[in-house]
Amino acid sequence: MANELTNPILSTRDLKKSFLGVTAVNGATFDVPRNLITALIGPNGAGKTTVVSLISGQIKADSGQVSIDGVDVSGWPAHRISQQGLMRTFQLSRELGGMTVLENLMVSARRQSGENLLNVFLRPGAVKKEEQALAERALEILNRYGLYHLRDSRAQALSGGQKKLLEISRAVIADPKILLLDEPMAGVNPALIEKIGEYIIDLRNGGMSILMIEHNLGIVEKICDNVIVLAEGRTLATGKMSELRENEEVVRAYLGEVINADNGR
Amino acid sequence: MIRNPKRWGRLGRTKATMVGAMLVSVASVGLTTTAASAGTKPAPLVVGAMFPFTGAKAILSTWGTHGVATGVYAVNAAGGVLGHQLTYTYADDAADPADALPAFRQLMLHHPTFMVGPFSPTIESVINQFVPNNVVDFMVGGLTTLDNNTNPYVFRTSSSDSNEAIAMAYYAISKGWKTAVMLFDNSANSQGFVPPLMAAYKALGGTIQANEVINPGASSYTSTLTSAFQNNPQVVFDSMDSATAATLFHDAQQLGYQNRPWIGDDLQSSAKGPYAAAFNPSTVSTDLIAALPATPSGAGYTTFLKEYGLRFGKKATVWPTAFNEYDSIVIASLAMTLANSTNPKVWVKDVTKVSNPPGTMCSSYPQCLALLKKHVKINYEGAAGNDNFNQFHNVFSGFQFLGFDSSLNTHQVAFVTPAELASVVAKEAKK
Amino acid sequence: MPTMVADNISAGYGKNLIIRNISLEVDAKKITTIVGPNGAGKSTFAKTVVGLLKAQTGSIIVNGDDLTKVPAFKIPSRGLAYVPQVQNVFVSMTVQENLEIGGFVTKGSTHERMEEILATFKDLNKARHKRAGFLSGGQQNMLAIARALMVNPSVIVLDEPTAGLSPAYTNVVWEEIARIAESGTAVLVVEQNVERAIAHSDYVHVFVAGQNHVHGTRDEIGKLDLASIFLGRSEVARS
Amino acid sequence: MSAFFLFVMTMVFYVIVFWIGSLGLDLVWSRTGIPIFAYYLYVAIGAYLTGLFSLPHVPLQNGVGNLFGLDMPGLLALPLAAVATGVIAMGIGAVFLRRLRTDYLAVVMVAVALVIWDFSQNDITLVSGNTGLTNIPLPLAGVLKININQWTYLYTGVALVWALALWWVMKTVSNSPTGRVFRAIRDDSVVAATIGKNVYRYQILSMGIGGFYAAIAGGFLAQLATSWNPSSWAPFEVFNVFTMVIVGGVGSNLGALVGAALLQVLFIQGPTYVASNYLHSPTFETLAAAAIGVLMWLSLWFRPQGAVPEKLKPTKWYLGREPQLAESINPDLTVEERA
Amino acid sequence: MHLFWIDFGTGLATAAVVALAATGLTLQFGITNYINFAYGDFMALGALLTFALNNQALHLNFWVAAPIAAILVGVFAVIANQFLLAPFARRFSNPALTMIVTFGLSLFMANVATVIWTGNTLFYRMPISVDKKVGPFLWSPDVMVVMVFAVVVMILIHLLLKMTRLGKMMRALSDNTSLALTSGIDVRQITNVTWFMSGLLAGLGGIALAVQEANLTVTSAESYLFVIFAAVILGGIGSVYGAMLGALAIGLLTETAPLYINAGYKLDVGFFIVIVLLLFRPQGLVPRLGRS
Repeated sequence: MANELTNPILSTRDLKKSFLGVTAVNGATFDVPRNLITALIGPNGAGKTTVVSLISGQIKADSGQVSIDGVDVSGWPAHRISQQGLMRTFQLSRELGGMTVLENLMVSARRQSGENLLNVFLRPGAVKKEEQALAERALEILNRYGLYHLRDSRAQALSGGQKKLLEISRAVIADPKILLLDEPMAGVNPALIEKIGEYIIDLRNGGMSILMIEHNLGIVEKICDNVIVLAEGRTLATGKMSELRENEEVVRAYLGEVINADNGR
Repeated sequence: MIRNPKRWGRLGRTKATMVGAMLVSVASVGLTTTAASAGTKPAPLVVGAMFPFTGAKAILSTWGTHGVATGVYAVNAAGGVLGHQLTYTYADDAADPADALPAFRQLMLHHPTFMVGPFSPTIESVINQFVPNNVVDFMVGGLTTLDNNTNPYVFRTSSSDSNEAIAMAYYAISKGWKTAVMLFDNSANSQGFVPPLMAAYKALGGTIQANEVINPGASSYTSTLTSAFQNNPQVVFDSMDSATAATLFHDAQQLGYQNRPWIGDDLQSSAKGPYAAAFNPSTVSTDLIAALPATPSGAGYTTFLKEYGLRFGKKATVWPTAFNEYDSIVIASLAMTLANSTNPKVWVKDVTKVSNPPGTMCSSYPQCLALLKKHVKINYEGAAGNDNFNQFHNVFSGFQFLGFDSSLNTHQVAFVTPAELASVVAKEAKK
Repeated sequence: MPTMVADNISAGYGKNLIIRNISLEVDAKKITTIVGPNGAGKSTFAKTVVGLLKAQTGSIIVNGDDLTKVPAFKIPSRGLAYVPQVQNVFVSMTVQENLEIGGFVTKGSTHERMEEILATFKDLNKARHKRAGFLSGGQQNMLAIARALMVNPSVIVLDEPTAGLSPAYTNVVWEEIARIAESGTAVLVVEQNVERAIAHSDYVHVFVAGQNHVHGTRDEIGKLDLASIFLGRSEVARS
Repeated sequence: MSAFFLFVMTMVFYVIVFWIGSLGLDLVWSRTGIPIFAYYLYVAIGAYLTGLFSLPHVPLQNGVGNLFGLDMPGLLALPLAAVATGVIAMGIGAVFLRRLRTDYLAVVMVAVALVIWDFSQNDITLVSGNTGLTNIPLPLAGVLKININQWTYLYTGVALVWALALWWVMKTVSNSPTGRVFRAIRDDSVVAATIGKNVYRYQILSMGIGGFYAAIAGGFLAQLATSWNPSSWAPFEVFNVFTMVIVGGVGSNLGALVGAALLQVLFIQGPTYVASNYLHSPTFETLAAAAIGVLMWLSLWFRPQGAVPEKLKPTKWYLGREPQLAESINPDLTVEERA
Repeated sequence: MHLFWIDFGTGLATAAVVALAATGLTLQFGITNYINFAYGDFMALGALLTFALNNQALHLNFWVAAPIAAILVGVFAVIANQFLLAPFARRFSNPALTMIVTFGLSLFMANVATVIWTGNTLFYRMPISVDKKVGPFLWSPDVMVVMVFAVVVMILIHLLLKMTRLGKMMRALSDNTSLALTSGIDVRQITNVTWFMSGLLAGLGGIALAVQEANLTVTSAESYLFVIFAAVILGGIGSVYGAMLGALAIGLLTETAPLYINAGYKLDVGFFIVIVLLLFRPQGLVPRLGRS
């Protein structure tokens, strides 16, 4: 553990963000270790989703640093952060509704020469070959996540659980160094929760680092190697779930006790 | 010389309906049917009429169609052309160059012998069509770029704006008004006045204090007016569409600037029209003046009025330029008669022969026809005046200046002859 | 008879059900609280009760009056008032105007009722001509509650009235809630702050994963190991 | 008969031109999701530049002249003008796409078009104000010594070649990974950014291509009419092109053709002809113009995908063969679907 | 200075017209999230219906015809919303699509109006008013009536919004729709009332414009659509008082601009403000609490 923490895949330092005078994130500082599943937990309004959006660049932080694999990406636009090796999913699934499931995956892949129009017209053969290979890879992933039979459906026609899986597989095809999952199990049935848990463990075993927001602490205990507790927009504690459960501060936070009285809304 | 009112609005696709045009068209159906049912006569000759029936300039189609209908009526009443009756068909150019070409091709489906219209500047987009499609065109409109027209099939039956501008300058100077401001809207036609008017007025010793370009469709023009009038000019030259004029005249009246002559163009000339209505009622009889090409007062004009009355009823409004379209039809009919051919390639060469001197003057279709039958060389002097085409197929007419009485009816206050215009041109050349 | 009976409510967005088969009752003069971990469906339940979400099964009855199919805007006049968790005041309007709007569902003059309410909520009285957007978070929550009270409801549903408030102000709010209950209104509170909720409530429901996991009186629930339920050891036996 | 063919050819020409125009709008609006209400501005810029480039250079005299005059063959002026317009469109995109959300962007686009339309009417130095451009040469006519009728046949052919080429290009672009990125941006620009696509850059690229297509359409219109001035266009005419795209099929290259043909023939040229020749009343034409609005509402309500809907690309399209994996259905998902 | 003050006076008159229209537009925008491109045609409809009642059908006195026409536009706006715009807005979340629908409405209205009223310049049957010097300003009695009327309408709107139950409901709805719903406000009904007010004010604005221009055409109000947007955006979209202030600023700016720039570009001053403001300060100069 210590070894992993000296060389984290993702770290944030003193991230701050407020909206119209309301502080959402207030100095979040944490490290996400490599090749592990880290959970980001905390009571409602702790700023978890905001932190994820700050890390992935959807929202600009007021202050603070984020680095991915040692590279300082603070203030970078979302697409550059993504290109740096970070992929994320959304709490409410955001599928690319007008495209097929297969295309949802294919568009997400990295370093496609066909994304430059010059190559499309000057090297059509190479692009075509690349597309075929990419399609094969996408199909493989779809098969792994049980979406294979839906490959040619419009993504907007999928059910809630299928969209969750689509988001995960869309992230996976980009082969990220770090995967941010925002409540990957929210609103899905228990059987699928189990399954998604297995998929996440598989990804970890395959060498991916994962940071996931999760409310279901049972699941967190089961699959996460490491837990970061966020409350009132700042890091409260880190450790294993079993340890944290004994942590008085965490318990109090979870039962609703306010840690910092000065942080009125 | 025809203003093309250009509103700021959605010109391209807003289609304006002309009730007047509709009536004419419906009447024409009746006429065509009558001609056709005569049966034994040769196939009627088609006159193609191309005007903006829709769009912001739709008013021009009312003018044009009334003239065409009168001309066709007059020729048919005198037995037609070489035994053929005339009939006519319309196409809508919407005053939009992009719409003009399909409109032209629509007309061609009816194989017209000759065409009347379109008004300038729409003609620019079809001017190259006439020769290859073998159709002679008579158009109306003062656009100065046509002053040196070399297209053999294109004739302009109204005098150029450059002449009108010179006449305006000449008239003002002759009245002793030596300082002037110019208020012309930003349309192509209005702006066509500006260079010749400036040149002529300066050549005659006048001073232009301000030249304001009016952007049509604003809710007020007080700022433009106050800056234009700071040096208290003796005379105002103006041209703009009626809606803009209504607003601008209203503002000028409020600012007290309508206590001096405002010399406008033919648009401004219509009796009881929007221009006169918007002018200061206490000075309208002294200070509102409009230039009008030619002399619609001779025998030709009397004939035209008679035919117009027969066609549309005695009380019908006589629309501006209608006499030009009427003249066009008479001239074409005479040319065909002289050439004894309805083939445009043949009779186009006879257009100038029937309209230009030397020759025996005649001022109505039957009268000229009778002379032609006697193989007399004729010189048609139509409703618009002499109708003599120069080498560029332009007519060079005099201009009358109209004033208004307190009930907003018009009367002639002056006439500038072609000779007087020529003297100005000579003076400009000297400078 | 309980003032409000919610029977076998299921609801959610589209095909996704978020709460399933929830039944609960709220009595006059009593504070009933719903607690539960994140995502348990507490707010969804509150929204369903007040008609913002359509119940796919079940019924909501207030004072014997079936409100299940009544459009949301007619609910307050039937005696059921609702205070949302966020965006619960009209920020561009003054305190007084916010209260007036609360009273619009009744026909007659609301002036007296407003003075009555302002007399109890002293903080608001001082700021009555201030725009609500310039109030502190706690004051906004108070204003939202006061607005809901304008109709003199039989039941008031409060969605996390103390979220984000300082402990001092939390106490003030709870005192206010207690007073509302005393005055005869049935109060249903959705709450994160379990300890305080238990301390102040008469009856507590614990929602877990969209279902009414366990419920009981303050004392009964107080005895349970809620921490285990909340922190994921959901295998804890039901009482 | 030849008059009839010429008339038909003219219609065909317009259909082809608006097909090209619709293809460009389809890319920017239907495939990239940018509410490009300034699209007709690009049509106009293309027309102006084509005209200006192919007319001779006239030095300024009393503030009038043609500073852009290159006396260039029309066949060359057209693509050059289109490239220039594409660059201008990218510039406009670069300024406005950076900061604005959809609805404000739409308003700003109209405002920009209005300002430039006003400029085209008032400015005499660069674009000859309301007189506009006249005598724009007929490309090839001088070289081949053909008259304007023969030229119409010939140039309809040229336009068709252009249209087919541009159709192929659009097809290639929209089928390419780049086109896929455009569609991803249309569906959800936030997601597109999180999967590493530079949304801003692709939007500008889309604007540039759209500007190019618009300008080709505009250039053809100007060359056909041999003139171009402010009454040839108005910013709000963009609505017609939007209707072509919506009625024809959002995101469909052939739909653009169907929409262009439908509107040109049945709602614009057809009613004009019927009105002048049979009904003798322009009221019918005017009502047809109003009917374009109604057509768009009905189409959007009852068939939002349009006459020829956007085709989804099945796996086979990508692989060039049927996929070989066995159909495996995730049992957990069937549970999910039952729930 | 003389020139400046005369232009300033005209600016005030223009501001009166713009204020009437801008208030209506901003009321409507406050409760929907899309912009109504047919608003200029609503204005024209008011002016044209007045013309119809004044010159064509009943030959009513102008001052009687105008309010009736404005009320009819209000009714039309409610119908347009209920049967066309609201269904589309509910069905398509993309505001640009709804804007295209309003584009279509504009096209539809302008062309149908052209069929009925032709594209000609029309005049009201009212006596020609003679100029009056008021301090440094020059105003005709008609324009002064329009200005006084606009001020009265602004005060009435102020009173409506501040003092009446209806007005407060409208403000509440504009502030927070879902809270309004749970506070017992009949959102659909108040939405209709708001559209009615929007149409009414559009009608009045159109009539005032026709009086100021001393004539009207089917398309003349369209010129002002973006000038009105400019006022609305300047004041902060959805803010009624902002729109009033914005109208004042826009009226004065466009009318005094010709002292410094080519008069042909004076309306472009308004368009330019739209562009620059939306780019750099979309919340307007007077930011508004509530829905942004």
